[in-house]
Amino acid sequence: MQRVGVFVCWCGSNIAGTVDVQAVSDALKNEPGVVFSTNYQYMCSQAGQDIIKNAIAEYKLTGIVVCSCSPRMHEATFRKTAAAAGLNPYMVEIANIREQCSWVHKDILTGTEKAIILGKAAVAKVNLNAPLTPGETPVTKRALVIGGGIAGIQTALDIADAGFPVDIVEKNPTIGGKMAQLDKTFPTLDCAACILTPKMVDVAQNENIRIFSFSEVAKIKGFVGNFDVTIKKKARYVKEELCTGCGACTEKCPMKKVPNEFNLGMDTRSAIYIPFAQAVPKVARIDPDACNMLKKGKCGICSKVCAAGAIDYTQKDQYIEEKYGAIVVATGFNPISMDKFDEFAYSQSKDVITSLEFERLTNAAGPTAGKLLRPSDHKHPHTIVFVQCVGSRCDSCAEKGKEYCSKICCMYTAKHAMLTRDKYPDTEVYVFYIDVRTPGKNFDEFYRRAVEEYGVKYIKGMVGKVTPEGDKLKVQASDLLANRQLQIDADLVVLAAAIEPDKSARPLATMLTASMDTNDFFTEAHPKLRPVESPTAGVFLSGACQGPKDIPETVSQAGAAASKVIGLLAKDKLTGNPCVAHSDEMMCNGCSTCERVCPYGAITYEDKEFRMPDRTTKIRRVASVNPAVCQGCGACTVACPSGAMDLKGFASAQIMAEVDAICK
Amino acid sequence: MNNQNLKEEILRMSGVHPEKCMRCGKCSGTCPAYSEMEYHPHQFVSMVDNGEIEPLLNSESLYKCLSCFACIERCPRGVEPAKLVEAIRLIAIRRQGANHMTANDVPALLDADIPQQAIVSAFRKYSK
Amino acid sequence: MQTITRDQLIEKAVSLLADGTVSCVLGWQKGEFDYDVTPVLFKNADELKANFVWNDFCGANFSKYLVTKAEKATGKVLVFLKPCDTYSFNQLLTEHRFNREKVYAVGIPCEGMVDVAKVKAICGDGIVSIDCGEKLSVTTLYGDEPTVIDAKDVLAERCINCKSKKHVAYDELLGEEGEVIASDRFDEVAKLEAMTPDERFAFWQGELSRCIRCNACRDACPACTCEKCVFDNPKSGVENKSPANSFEEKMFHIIRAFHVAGRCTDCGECSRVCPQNIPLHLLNRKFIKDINCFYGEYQAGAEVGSRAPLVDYTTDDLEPGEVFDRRDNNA
Amino acid sequence: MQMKEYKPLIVAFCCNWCSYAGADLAGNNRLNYPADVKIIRVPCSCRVNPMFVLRAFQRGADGVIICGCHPGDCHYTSGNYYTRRRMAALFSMLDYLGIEKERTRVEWVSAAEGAKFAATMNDFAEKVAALGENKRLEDLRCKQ
Amino acid sequence: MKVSYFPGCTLKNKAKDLDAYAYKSAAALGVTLEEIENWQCCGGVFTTARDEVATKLSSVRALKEAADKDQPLITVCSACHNVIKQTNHAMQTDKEFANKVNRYMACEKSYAGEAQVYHYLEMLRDLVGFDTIKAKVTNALKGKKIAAYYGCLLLRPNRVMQMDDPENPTIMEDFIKAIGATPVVYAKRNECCGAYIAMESPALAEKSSNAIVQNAKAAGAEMIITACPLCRYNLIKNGADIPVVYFTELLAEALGVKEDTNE
Repeated sequence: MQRVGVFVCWCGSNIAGTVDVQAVSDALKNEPGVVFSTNYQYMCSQAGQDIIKNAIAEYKLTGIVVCSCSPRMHEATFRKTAAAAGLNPYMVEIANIREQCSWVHKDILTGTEKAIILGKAAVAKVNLNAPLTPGETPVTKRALVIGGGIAGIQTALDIADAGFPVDIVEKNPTIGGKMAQLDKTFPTLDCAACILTPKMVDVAQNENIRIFSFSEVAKIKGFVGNFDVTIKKKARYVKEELCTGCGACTEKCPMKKVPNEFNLGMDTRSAIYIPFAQAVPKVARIDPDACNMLKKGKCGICSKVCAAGAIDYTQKDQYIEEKYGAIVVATGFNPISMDKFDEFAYSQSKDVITSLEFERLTNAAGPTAGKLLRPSDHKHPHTIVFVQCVGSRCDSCAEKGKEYCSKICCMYTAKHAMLTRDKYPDTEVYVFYIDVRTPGKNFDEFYRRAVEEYGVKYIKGMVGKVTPEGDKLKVQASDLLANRQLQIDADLVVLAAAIEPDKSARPLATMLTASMDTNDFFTEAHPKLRPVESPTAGVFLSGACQGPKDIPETVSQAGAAASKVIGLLAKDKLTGNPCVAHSDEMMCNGCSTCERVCPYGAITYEDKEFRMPDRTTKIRRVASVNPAVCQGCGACTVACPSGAMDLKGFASAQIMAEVDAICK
Repeated sequence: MNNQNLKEEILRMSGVHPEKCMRCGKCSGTCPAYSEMEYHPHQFVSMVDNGEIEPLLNSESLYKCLSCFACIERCPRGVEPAKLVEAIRLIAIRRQGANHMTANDVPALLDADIPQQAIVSAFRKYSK
Repeated sequence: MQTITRDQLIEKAVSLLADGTVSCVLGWQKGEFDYDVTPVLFKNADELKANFVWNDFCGANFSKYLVTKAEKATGKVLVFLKPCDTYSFNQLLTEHRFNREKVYAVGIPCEGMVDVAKVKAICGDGIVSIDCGEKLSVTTLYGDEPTVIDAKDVLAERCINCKSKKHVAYDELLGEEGEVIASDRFDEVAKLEAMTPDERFAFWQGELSRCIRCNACRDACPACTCEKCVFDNPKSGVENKSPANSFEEKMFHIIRAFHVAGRCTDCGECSRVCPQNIPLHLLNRKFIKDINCFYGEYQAGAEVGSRAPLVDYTTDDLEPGEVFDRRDNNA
Repeated sequence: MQMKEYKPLIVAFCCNWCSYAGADLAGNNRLNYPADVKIIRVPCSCRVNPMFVLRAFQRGADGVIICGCHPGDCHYTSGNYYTRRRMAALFSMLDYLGIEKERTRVEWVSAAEGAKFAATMNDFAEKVAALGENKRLEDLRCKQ
Repeated sequence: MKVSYFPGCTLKNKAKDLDAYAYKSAAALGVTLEEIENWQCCGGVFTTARDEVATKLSSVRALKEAADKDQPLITVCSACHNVIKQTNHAMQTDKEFANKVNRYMACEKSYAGEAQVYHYLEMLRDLVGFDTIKAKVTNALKGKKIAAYYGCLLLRPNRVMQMDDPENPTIMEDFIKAIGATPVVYAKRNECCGAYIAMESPALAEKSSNAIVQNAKAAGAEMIITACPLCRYNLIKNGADIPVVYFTELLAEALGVKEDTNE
């Protein structure tokens, strides 16, 4: 039996005004287990806390009920008080007689009556409380960053700068991501490569950073502070440690007609290739689908010309296992496929391109060496039509496209239009828009400059049909402000395709037990207050995997994610929330129902040997909860058919005792 | 019928939700009959939404829509402007003596090759 | 009346015992009366030949017995599964309740089982023997001539509304495979739903007040395999042994139905074994009907590993408050 | 014997993160609701076992309401989605047994919705009061 | 294979060819077209208004007959196909509408959209298979550059019609390949020819049709095929200077049954 002390707070007149505090402390004195009951003006004050501490000592209290304000206000205070007096802090229960009683009821009789009932419920609960101790787990002081775009790069650099080792896993042969493909960046128009490539070099040179390029995460086990990750290093048929990146092999390779993915297929590369000049690591890779040696066993030229002896046609996928304390997801985005939007004739004409293709067409390192020439005939286009919101902001019942705004298109389209007019003033540039969205520092000014200084023709309306005919693209569109339909003979049409999360994100989320929204963007732990954390402890979000973002936003989120990781890795041990689920193994059926509802993947199963009452042994599958991962929601407790699963601090028996006390 | 009732009638008949429209103008950008119309597809949507039905009821635009469904197919918001045109046209021609085309009009419009389908369709669209 | 014969089953069992595929056979044997057929574990061919029963009263669903029998057996257990039993079989596998490796399942066709209460309604009490041939031939203490009844006229409710003649799990199939059937099994539920709350309350008060808390429904239910049942567990807060009053009758049956909701395959064992003939399946079917209506068609046990609707969700599920609108609209 | 004015007894389960905070906010703003409503704090609405609901009715509650974060805002990401399904099924079953459907409710109340909390409780208490005492799910042994 | 067949009014009058070649080709492919008994005109256009019931009854009767025979319902004319398929969809999805129709028809068994509606092209693709056709072609139309003209009615609204990608369809191109010719892809193949506006505003029909023919020719087409008599009329009337023919005619030609006399 507990020895319970009851402490009724007046809160000045806040409680005492509508609750007869004396009556409450008197009434509760008679409750089972209560050995001491008193009231005081301000329980949370130093003097009030001293009353509690003294009573704990004097009456050898094992449990405390404070009838006061909301537990959200002072539960932590009174727990500390109890701890200071040598009582387990989880032996404290609060009866909320201010916010949920004195403040909402005017009549002193009803207020008092209800306060007594709430006090009784708290006493009933505390009678069933048990001391709880938060568990501790050690932290592996190494972080994993999945994705080597600007988001992953920035996160890795920031973590490494704080002195923690970081690994980057990048599925492509080089880090750099989408930003490496961009030409200029808005709104300052500095060249993307000029600001990105130094960072890529920093990554390569940082002692704390390892890059697993052309690699994927194959398996993730464990939990916050203690993740076990298997990384699949895909065969690139070139020994990374030997290759010097001299490029001799790529020049001599006879298979030169492979579409170059870095330039989105607008030119070709060789079967052995280095993605681009500033690639990190600058190591060649053989494309097994194109290489004659790998397909037919004939050729072997690259091996002959390689002075470093780096070519290895027999290389196999390698699996590497590593431990991490924190994982940052930075898997980024891709433009959506234009397949479903062929009213814009993307599949019918080479001269209908996406904005990312346009970036490559204007990039000095691109297929046209930075000259704006249209893909079909390499002629300079004189009339260019930009179409915004292609596949963005679509209603779900339209059955194609995305419901969200892709956020970056308004600005990069303004950039494209402005740069075109700047470089080629003889070009007519039309931008069809639904709304121009420019909330960002210097963004609207930038857009206005495109219109006012560079003469870009912004038209409020939408293109309805693009008809390639002869060497023209006949664009039919609406001009809503002029209330007319336009027919424009364009040379080039640029579609601002919606962006979507990378396809690798969904299987990754499953491995991480991290949640995603219906669009496959990772969900943050709280949309406002914890925007860079995933609800799964130890998993953090960086960049466009969480939602559409431009570069400055991505970089700031990357830094924020890094600081959260640093905060985690700086700890030697993690203290958990002791109010977690636990399973009574004798009652557990091993049915996996609890595992299915656990949002955190905290429940696992093991086969355990049990001694039966008849002295035989029996092997049974039983659930076990990892207290470091469990967050204490209690979903499992209700899902459990046998009632084996219970929640510490909010046990079924405790809640039912409260129900009984209230209903008595 | 007052405008509010008319609007409701139109929305009920058509099943269209004009409030979903985000004013992108793709319907009018894609409409093949645009040049013949006094009110264009996007205007049908916004005018119905605003309860301005009478001008539409009296407009020749009702008889220019080809029912080609391009606006329905291409609308990113699933608004289906052509269904509004159809509903308003039906309200117009269902009124007494308001047929847009009568049997007497037909012979003058025929040539030797015109398929039956054209006559039937036009009749469906233009008269009750 | 059953298309497959006792001899065929024995032959199969004997040969599987003989070639060592299985070490024992879970089968039916006669109980006190002909209509009282109980499950038993046969160890050898002689036992089988002597006591194995297969007739229109072999309703017992063996799936549940595997939870305890499969583990203890030295080799594999042979189990005969009627189509409806296979759903329970899968559901228990989904819940890891027995080791599939230790079971050899033989699917057998079923033409429906007889409800002895219906036989008694025709012949009266005092049944001495029932001969299950082409037709049922029933001899009672009181009549000279046996009464001949067509089994089709006295089928159990669950067999009249049979949901599937198809086996969803087996190692081997005897006889013809059937199809999933579009049955009218929810009609009774719908009828109750159409009543006023007062009528419904009166109906259930009438039915449930007959409950004697014998626990037969729980004990027969293939979904009720908990290591420790909440009703036997003093810690659960709902422990009780006898129907002290009308609340506890209701409480017991609501909690039991809720516990198996989403996992109940609608095998109908609860109603079959109820000595008070309480239509308990109407509670389970209510949950099944609701789940189908609210969250899409779901048949527990149709496939191993499927996620039961009550441990699943979509972000746009209907609100609890809309439940009644939905029903009122459907009515 | 003096007839006491009938006051319904209402048990409200509130999740710690949204609805309990919403109730606190109602208090901060001094928004009145009947004292018949007694709140039990649970970490998440998904902690509420149907057995708790039945227990409350058994012990004499006239109405039970469960409040949680709005769908999509659950502190534990998905807890309230399970609540929504479980309680939909349970309430439908209770109704099927002839228990008045107005006695049970699930309401989503965020931490910012103090006014909604008070309004919900007022409305619920009024509806339950109109039904009178819970006779259909009562355990006479639990009444004095 | 036996299928139900809805020819429609035009196919029995101005577009007899479309019908006759459909029969011949089907026979050559082992498909028996069983004409719906006492079929009535579909009305030419589907009225999207949900309160229009009477105008859709003829389609429902045809659908119901096919469903009762448990046969797929095949249409050839694009307009009939659109009307019947949309009506069927309405019967499946719009309960209120379906109720009205069923009450109006007062049949023993109510109809809820059970029939499967296939356009003749879909039949070729999904039931017969283009590979089968390829194998049966005796007179491949080698080297012919043919533009498929879909028009609006086969493809839209896609949610209902579900024939092909509404913006980048391939079914007719695949058909053209199957009969040995070369398809020409052009953007205006799914734009409207003007349809019945030919009666109200011939100038608009002329403009639309011209643009389509121009676009096809610019892409190198030597011939245009269509499934719709009205499309064909509009294209020819408005001065198409390349042949515009029904796809069934080409099919019959490729299968070597065009000149069969069966009258």
